[in-house]
Amino acid sequence: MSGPDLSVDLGGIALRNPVLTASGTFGYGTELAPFLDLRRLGGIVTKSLTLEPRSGNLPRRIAETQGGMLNAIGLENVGVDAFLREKLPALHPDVVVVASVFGTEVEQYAEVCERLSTSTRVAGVEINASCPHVKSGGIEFGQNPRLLADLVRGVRRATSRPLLVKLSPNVTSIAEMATVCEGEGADALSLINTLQALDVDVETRRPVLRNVLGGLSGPAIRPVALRMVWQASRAVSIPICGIGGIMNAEDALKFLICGATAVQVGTASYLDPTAAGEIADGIAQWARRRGISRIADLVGTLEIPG
Amino acid sequence: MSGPDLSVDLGGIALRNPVLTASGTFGYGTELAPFLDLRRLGGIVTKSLTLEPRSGNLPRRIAETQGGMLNAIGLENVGVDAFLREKLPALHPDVVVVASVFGTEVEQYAEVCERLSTSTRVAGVEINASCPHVKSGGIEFGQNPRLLADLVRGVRRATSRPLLVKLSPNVTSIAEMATVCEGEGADALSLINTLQALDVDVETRRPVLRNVLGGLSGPAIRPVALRMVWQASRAVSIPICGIGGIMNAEDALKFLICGATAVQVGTASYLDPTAAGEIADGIAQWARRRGISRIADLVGTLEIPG
Amino acid sequence: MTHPPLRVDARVREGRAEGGANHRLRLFVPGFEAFAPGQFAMLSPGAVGAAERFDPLLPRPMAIYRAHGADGGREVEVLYKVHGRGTALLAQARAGDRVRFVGPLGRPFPEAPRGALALLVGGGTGVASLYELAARTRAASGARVRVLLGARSGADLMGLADFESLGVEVVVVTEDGSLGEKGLVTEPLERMLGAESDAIVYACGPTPMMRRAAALAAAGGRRCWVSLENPMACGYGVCLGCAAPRAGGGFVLVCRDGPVLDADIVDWERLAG
Amino acid sequence: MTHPPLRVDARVREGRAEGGANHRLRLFVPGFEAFAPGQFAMLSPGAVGAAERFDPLLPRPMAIYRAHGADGGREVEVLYKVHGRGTALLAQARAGDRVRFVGPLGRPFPEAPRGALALLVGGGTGVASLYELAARTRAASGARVRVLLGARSGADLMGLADFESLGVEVVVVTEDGSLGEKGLVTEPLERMLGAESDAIVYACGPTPMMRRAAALAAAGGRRCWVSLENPMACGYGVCLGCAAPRAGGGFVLVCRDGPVLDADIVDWERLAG
Ligand SMILES: Cc1cc2nc3c(=O)[nH]c(=O)nc-3n(C[C@H](O)[C@H](O)[C@H](O)COP(=O)(O)OP(=O)(O)OC[C@H]3O[C@@H](n4cnc5c(N)ncnc54)[C@H](O)[C@@H]3O)c2cc1C
Ligand SMILES: Cc1cc2nc3c(=O)[nH]c(=O)nc-3n(C[C@H](O)[C@H](O)[C@H](O)COP(=O)(O)OP(=O)(O)OC[C@H]3O[C@@H](n4cnc5c(N)ncnc54)[C@H](O)[C@@H]3O)c2cc1C
Ligand SMILES: Cc1cc2nc3c(=O)[nH]c(=O)nc-3n(C[C@H](O)[C@H](O)[C@H](O)COP(=O)(O)O)c2cc1C
Ligand SMILES: Cc1cc2nc3c(=O)[nH]c(=O)nc-3n(C[C@H](O)[C@H](O)[C@H](O)COP(=O)(O)O)c2cc1C
Ligand code: FES
Ligand code: FES
Repeated sequence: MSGPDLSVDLGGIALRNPVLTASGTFGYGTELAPFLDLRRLGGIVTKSLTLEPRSGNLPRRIAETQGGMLNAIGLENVGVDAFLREKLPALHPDVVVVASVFGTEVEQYAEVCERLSTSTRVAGVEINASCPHVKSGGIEFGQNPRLLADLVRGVRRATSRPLLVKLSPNVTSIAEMATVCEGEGADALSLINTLQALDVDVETRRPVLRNVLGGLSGPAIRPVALRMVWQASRAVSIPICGIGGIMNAEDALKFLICGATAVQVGTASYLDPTAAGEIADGIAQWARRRGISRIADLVGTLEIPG
Repeated sequence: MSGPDLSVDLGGIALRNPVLTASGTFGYGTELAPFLDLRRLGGIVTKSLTLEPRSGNLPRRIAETQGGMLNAIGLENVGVDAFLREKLPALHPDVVVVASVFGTEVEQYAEVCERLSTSTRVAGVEINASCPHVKSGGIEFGQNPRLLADLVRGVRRATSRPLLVKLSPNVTSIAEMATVCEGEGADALSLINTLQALDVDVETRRPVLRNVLGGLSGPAIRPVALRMVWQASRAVSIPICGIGGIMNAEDALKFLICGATAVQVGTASYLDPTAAGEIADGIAQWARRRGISRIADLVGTLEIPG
Repeated sequence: MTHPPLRVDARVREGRAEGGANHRLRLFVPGFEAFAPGQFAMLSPGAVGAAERFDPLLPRPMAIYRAHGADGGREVEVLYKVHGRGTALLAQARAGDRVRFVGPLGRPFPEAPRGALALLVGGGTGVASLYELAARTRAASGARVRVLLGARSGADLMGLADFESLGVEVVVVTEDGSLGEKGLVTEPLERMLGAESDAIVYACGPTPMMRRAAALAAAGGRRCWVSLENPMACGYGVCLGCAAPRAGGGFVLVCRDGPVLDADIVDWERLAG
Repeated sequence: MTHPPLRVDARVREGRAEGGANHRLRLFVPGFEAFAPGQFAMLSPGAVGAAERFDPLLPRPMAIYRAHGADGGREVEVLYKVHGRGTALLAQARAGDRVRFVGPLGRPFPEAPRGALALLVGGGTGVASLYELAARTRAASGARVRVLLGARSGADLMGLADFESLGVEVVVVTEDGSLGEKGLVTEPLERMLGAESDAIVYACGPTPMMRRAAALAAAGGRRCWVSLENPMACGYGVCLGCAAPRAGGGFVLVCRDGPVLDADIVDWERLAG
């Protein structure tokens, strides 16, 4: 008996199943080798890559909150060249690799995308728009429709690879931001990145994180992520990759029902390095139990009571 | 030996301690009589009141999420007149009562404020700005700086009582919204209201809440609330009442350190009807242990490492 | 008669699996004095321990099954089914654990009129709300009581032995016929309402069961009390989360106006489930 | 020699309080084979049970204290102090509970050179990282080992009896003088470094202690290995949360490049705590 068809098309990236790993939570994939055969996954998204290597923020960089965690890693990464030279070749050729890209100016993003496009191993690029735009004094690209349009336009020119834009949730209207990206030629959207947050140590009266502000991830944010995926999916017709607090197959299915074509698993991999694989398997089992032959048919089936 | 001085001034409302209860989580106060002497609290904020009684949304109205809960009550309330006639007189005269106000047009808000101002028992009004503005097709007053300015201006004319504006967290820049309110004469700000959210039942493929969208509250949102309180407190000089996931005295102290003059306890009262009282007592104990004689001195003492 | 509610940390005396998804929890509740049949408590599984735990966040409403005398408090029993995360975590409670207890809450079942036949109809978890009512009606002079218990199968049935030991007549109905009569518990109810002119119905269970019991009682002109099991956040009237649609418009709060309600005031069409 | 890590649900054999904030956990870890001194595991308190529990969310890094042979796995012991919420909840674990176990992780302590005197300096929870090193160094031919254990008071000291039963020399130092020498554990270290020309230092404990040990070793031209205890989310190199500043700029990952690091590569000025 053949299993359910889990394959989906994420803006031109063919995935064997809808489960990817989220940027910054899975390294460059190689770290997972002792735990997980990456071919169980739809694909992996790398740590966000910059033009030059970055060494990141001073510790403390992470902290736990209730149902979530804060991080301010400071986008430490090996840089795009070392990634292409050292990390990418170490991955099995059957692993679908999406490269996450980060910069402080449009030109940097575009340059990183160009270099990534030289490798046939890069199935697509994901633009991390949750980055402070240096000239605008700290506002994120993803928080301003005009900056976001400039960014997507710039990277769209730089690559013909499938282009995903990862949106910041720290906005009044996610539908507006989604529409901007679609208008500038993005092939798919990823959402959400972390919610901007703060925690304080009452004893020292200092922020827990050295960077003061951090990003909140984990199950705490899942209901916000589901809301945004649903709103974005109604605003655009390009596919969406749902992210935020996915801990198990049921959570992933919720995102599909709300309109996500695929999902990314983030914080869950910290608790359990096999989480993304288990989630992919769990979706298959669920579909089999329900007699669902194509998982793509589930996408966007949320039923709104009259 | 006299205890620490816990009194604070919240925009002209003198509070014996900085702990209030949050609108919609404490009824009209009378329901708590079997559990808690309300005079242990700084004050209470009522369920949001409208001009006419409202019966609210069809169930299901509440659901649990990880570290939080969703609600879509639909602002069921007895209406301002029944509140003044039946609920307010039932409270002990020493209980500080802040009336929360809600409407779908500025005129409704203003009218409710006027009626509330006829009672000397109303220490202040809190404008719930997380309400869809009917003419703008569902966008909340608190999500648009122009709508928010109109609202605050309108209610400021209608009452000379201390005026608190309760902000929606579903915005790109909380500092901008805070500044608008200060400019229009608000005496204090309350933040945050719930984060707009969604949860789904995978079996039925329906939203868990009949209203589809709901508001996320509880410890899950605390780091977001702390961030917004800190950002708002740096943008304005009027006092701030911090709200969001406060479960114990330590949580409340974090808000004070981040710049809140007082706090409101919401979801915690569902788990434990005595929570707000315990938090007020816990703050006193902490201050005593630390040798802090005036709790007001703690406000805004967050130390940012250089 | 109702009793003022307590908010107290109860201590687990015993947590026991009783077959199927059924569990029994025996709690020592300091200061607890009395309750009336149909009242409930809010239990926080895991809130109280060496460290506060917020998963699950909200307390769970549970009928007070019965209470036994003890010094400085009483031992309270709760019968429940493992349904979702909260009850699954409650099932991990062991002797010595603490559980936050807020109760007794809500309005109880009114007493049956003298001489009437009280028909207690329970299905699923609703069975737990009826034990004390059966016990007290049995003990009251002049009242007659018959208990109708329904479940999917015999293994799913809660508390049967307890009811039988009361010496009341118990009719068991299972959907698969594995115990007692095969079918729905409302089928013997219909027969009995036809045969007994002075009956009064007390029902607690799944909404379709209560809806049917209410319709049968109304058709026969009999009084019917139902105890609703709605999702609750607070249990004491401040969150407005437990609203049930009222016949003629608006809502009642299940925790404050109920959980026991006159079946006639419930809008059965708009009630979810 | 390192061993490939497992991700497995371990079963609690015993959780025991050992005075002060100290606790011991004995876990049966299916499939576990071996580990090297200084390696650690990520333990999820409460993640695995009848229902998944996400409070606390993140796993906690804990040194593998020692492991005993058993069929199809090994019994792993962990010694820990109740510090915050996660360890307080871990202390509630009882026999039969399951705990997610990811390990062994990280780089171990290098062996002491033949003939050298290994000075093992432990403070606070750091003591737990040194037991296996003491045991194996003792067993190795040609190595000498001396253990210096520090704590605030005698009651706070972890695992003393275990170290003593190894037959190694143990020097105890407490800040309040309630057991052993009064003072800081780095004081006897300083004396011994002065007296012993062929010493090598292995240190694990609070940052100020390790900083001082590193400085003393460096001043005397001795090799010093430290095992850092940084906050971690993943434990296997993907979150980049555990970064420690590297001398000369940049960072090392404590979970991947450590936890055992050459004291010379740590930037002690920029290291928090
Ligand atoms: C007055 C009253 C008395 C009750 N007495 C009993 C009893 O004696 N024995 C028993 O087994 N059950 C009883 N219930 C039902 C019981 O409260 C639910 O089965 C339980 O809350 C489910 O929690 P969960 O975490 O397992 O399910 P989840 O689905 O994980 O719970 C998620 C949320 O939904 C709520 N919820 C889900 N199902 C129900 C339900 N049927 N009723 C109320 N809330 C629900 C939970 O409280 C929680 O807030 C009673 C309910 C009420 C209102
Ligand atoms: C490699 C390594 C080995 C360790 N071995 C042991 C051991 O054998 N015995 C022992 O008692 N402790 C050990 N620790 C320290 C132990 O991990 C912390 O005490 C524990 O995580 C504190 O968790 P908590 O929930 O009680 O504290 P909380 O302060 O509530 O924890 C909040 C968060 O901070 C992290 N955190 C807080 N303090 C520390 C700390 N000192 N080190 C690392 N993370 C911290 C927690 O992991 C958690 O993510 C080790 C740490 C590391 C890195
Ligand atoms: C420690 C950490 C580092 C992250 N780094 C990145 C990053 O480099 N680029 C990026 O786009 N997102 C990054 N993210 C965000 C995640 O990819 C994801 O959007 C977010 O964590 C929400 O998903 P989750 O709740 O499943 O973790 C990071 C998240 C965490 C927790
Ligand atoms: C069930 C429920 C009903 C609420 N009703 C109102 C309301 O009527 N008016 C209002 O301003 N806020 C309302 N709130 C929001 C709370 O006052 C508070 O801002 C929010 O819950 C965050 O605080 P918490 O995390 O402590 O609950 C409600 C919240 C809940 C959970
Ligand atoms: S459960 Fe909160 S009002 Fe009824
Ligand atoms: S703990 Fe995650 S990288 Fe070290």
